[in-house]
Amino acid sequence: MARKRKPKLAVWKFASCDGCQLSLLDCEDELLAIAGAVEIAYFPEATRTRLKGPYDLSLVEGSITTPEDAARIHHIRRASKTLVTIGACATSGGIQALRNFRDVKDFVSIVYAEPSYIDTLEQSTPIAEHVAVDFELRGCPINKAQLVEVIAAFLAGRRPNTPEHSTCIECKRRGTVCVMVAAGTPCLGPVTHAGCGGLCPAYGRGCYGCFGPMEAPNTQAMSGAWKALGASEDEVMRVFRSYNAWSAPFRAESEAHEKEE
Amino acid sequence: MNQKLTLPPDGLERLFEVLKERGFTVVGPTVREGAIVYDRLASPADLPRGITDEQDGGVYRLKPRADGALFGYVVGPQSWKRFLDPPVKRLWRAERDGADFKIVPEEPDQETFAFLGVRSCEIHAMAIQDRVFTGGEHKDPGYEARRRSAFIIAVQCTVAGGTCFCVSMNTGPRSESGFDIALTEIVDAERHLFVVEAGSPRGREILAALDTRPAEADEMAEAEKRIAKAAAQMGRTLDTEGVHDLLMQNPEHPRWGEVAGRCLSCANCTMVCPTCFCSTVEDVTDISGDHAERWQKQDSCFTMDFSYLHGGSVRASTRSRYRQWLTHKLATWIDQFGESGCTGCGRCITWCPVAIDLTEEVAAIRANPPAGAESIKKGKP
Amino acid sequence: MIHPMVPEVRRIKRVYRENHNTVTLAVEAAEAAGPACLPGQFNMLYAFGVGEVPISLSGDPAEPGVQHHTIRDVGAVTRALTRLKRGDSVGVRGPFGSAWPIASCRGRDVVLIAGGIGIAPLRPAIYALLRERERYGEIALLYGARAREDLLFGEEMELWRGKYGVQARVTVDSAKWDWKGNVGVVTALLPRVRFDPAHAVAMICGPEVMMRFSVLELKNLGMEDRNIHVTLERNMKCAVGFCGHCQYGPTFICKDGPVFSFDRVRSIFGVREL
Amino acid sequence: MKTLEPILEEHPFFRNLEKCHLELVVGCAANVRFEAGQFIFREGEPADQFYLIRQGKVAIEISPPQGEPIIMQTLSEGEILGWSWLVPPYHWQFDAKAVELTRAITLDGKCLRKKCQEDHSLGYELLSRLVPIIGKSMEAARLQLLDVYGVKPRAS
Repeated sequence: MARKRKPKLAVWKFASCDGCQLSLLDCEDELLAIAGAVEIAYFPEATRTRLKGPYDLSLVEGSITTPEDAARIHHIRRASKTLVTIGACATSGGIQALRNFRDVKDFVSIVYAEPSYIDTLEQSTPIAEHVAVDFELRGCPINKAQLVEVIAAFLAGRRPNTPEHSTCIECKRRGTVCVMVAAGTPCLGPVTHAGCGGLCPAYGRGCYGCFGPMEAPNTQAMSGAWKALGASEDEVMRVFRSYNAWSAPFRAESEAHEKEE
Repeated sequence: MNQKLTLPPDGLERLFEVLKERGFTVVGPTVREGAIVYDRLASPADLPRGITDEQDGGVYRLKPRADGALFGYVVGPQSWKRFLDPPVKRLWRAERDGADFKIVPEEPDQETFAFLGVRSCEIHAMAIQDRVFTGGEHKDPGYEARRRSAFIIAVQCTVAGGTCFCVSMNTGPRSESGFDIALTEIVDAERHLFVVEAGSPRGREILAALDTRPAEADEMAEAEKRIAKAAAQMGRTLDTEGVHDLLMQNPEHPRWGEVAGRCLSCANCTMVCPTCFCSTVEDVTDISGDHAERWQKQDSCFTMDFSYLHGGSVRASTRSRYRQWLTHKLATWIDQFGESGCTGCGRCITWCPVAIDLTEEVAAIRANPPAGAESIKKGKP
Repeated sequence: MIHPMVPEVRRIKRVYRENHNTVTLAVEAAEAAGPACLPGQFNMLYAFGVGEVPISLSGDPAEPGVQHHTIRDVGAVTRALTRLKRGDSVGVRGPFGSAWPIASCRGRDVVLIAGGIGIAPLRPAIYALLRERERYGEIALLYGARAREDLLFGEEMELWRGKYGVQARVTVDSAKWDWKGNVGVVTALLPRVRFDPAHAVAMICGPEVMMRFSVLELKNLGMEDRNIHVTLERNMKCAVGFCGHCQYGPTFICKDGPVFSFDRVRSIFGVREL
Repeated sequence: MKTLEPILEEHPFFRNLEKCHLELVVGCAANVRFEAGQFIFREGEPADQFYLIRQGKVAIEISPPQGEPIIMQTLSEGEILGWSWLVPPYHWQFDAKAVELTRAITLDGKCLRKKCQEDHSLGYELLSRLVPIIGKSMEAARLQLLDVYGVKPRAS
């Protein structure tokens, strides 16, 4: 079955560190194949080419933090047949969503000499809060093998194999000994979405939850286990308040451990 | 009656050599990442000498032993299923050829294993998985080949762990059959030796190549004493009387909801269980779209995808997923395969990050059955 | 020995477009004299590069050299399958599973209740019954669908009605004003057909909720559990009892089902999230 | 003139009704016939009848403000049509239209209400026959709402 026309791929950036986009450029082995299979229509990190839409596949990195972004994402949605968000910023608001827990004006006045030049939204929010998203790829940063899988799945018309279960399953398949049970190291793996391959525990560290909440996270029980291993209320609050702080389950759990001020 | 023999600890060196000469890859216990795992071993030096494990719900720690015992611990986070039924494997590749395509099945790998240090509960676990993969109309040829060729060197348990309950499940601590060779380690101030017996012609043949001598009566008695000690040390018990009906008649017991409050649905229990056999498949393609593969991966009934059907999961609540796992393990497994799916190895208790204990869950359901289930409470049929 | 999860590549002999989202693929049968397929059994179909799904056999089991699969486009794999053309290749494993109890229908009335795509797995049973029509008493086919445009096998239904005296009744959940047929739940058709509940065999295939209320109505009419047969569905990956996904209480749908006599599943039929 | 009593007696709705009650009901009954496409009643009209269908098929329809009417249920031989005559304010909630030639017995709702008022045992008898039918039609409506045959897309 020969493809008639190469699908147009666009990569868009919103508030983010560019790390997830770079994962695509980092796909050395597959990059040529990708460039051969799709027409890269818009990808400022990689090429000056700017082709008009509509785009068959848009990869969106970053969160919505300004009024311009909030408008731009609607244009992108309209110009995209399939819209995939990549990375924690785009799927949960990212590390910059930490400001959502405070008044953004306070931050602005501390950080900037001329706060009046800053035009920002109160909150950093995921793309899916603004437009319909066809698929969300998790991670901070995303796993490049998963990104290739998503693109390959899109081209083949199949569902990507990016399971939503816990990271524990990846650790066990890999043969990693559980750091929580065997070393008493607090780990977020049991409530964290798979995708990294169980990276940190393989190096003897607890999971930081870079891939955000798994499909059915029991964050309350997780917090209990952390505290049993000696974590303080504050530590529990902080561990849920990182790259995916604004995702509903992690947000609720961190708020449950927030001390009254 | 099988002649029991005695093997000095340095006899293990010769055992490794003999096994390697016969083409076996020796797999056995070794220390890695703070636990005793099963891995390919070069020599007996890789065995965990003078180490024991302390286990309880959600806790596993290695501790030194005063003696130089090589097998003075119980079972770790892994089981032999890792080798007999690898957690991730490619089943086939397919290539597009115009409008057509062809499928190339994965070549079975030729590695034959000698498993050293297999415990009685683990021998039972293998027999349980045999029924799944080779006992029905359809057989998994890879599993069958690996299993048939595997040389089993059992080690009789002389200590029991904090989460062990093989006595309750009638699966140990002594291996009665299902091995090629069985070792009982005797280590004290005066001596360090193994009482050995063969369980198969293959085992006898290997033993004949080792420097053994007939076991003395006191050595055999000491071996028995140590096994009996392990039997008396069980960290847990599970009352199996009528457990099938108890669970089948209690699908709506409030305890399922209670345990769901603690359960992380992380799937660790199923991943460490030596009998859990569930898998999923992933059909993948490369970027060109001309090459496809199917991979089989170890899966768990605790995932949402496991029961996905037409727009949603059948078992959407953790309550129903925990119930599925426990009821399958202890009840419906008997309907399906004629025996319990639990060997009492205790891994699911130890490796649960929040220490959920199936023996405790069953006891709780038994202690408070709903009205009309009195006969089960008393353990009568 | 080849792993039972390796499909055989077979050619599509013909494609029948049944309605807006459903096609029937007639696939060449295995070259080797494979196991004969029984009414109610299913195959695993693999669309290249997309994936594999269980699909019931929907054709005449006695027709040599070909196996029919009626597929509704509901997801990525079924979408790919419904887009295949004559001459394309498809991966096939099977047939798997239990069969409708055709032999036990001899000398009795037969009630077939189909819901939605559930008509497809019942169609081989209808062929088998009509092949020896004289052996059976009344045959009633009650078929419920979502709407007129979703109905399947309309022309054949006329043939079964006219030539074989099947009491075929169709109902839809909702209809436009110009629909002249029945509207309502499928069980509302039960009082409108003749059969003797005391001497009948019922076969039901459809969504689980629809089967629950169908069983209830049949029992209200006095049918015994052992004479009621249902099909069950769960997620399925391997179809050969290895993957564990299709467990339904003590059964594996792939090996013990998909057809079950109701007395076998009665005790667990109503358990939620099983 | 042939009385309607034997016909009523045979209809499943009145089967095994006591003679004295049947006689009371007969007094409120009349034969009716509707051609295909003919409305039996329309939404909003006073509900002063109730029908025992003897032959044919009746569609219960609802007309959205825009677009074509939607059929929610059809009724056939042996079934009854309408219970709004029992429930204040005695107005039809739907349209009823004969899909094909339909013969029915109509019972005067006002007349029945009056007789039930006078004879509570008749009232109880009628209600105990009607309530299961109403219940069943509610159940059926709920099941139809479930859209069990619909295609449910996978949430991504």
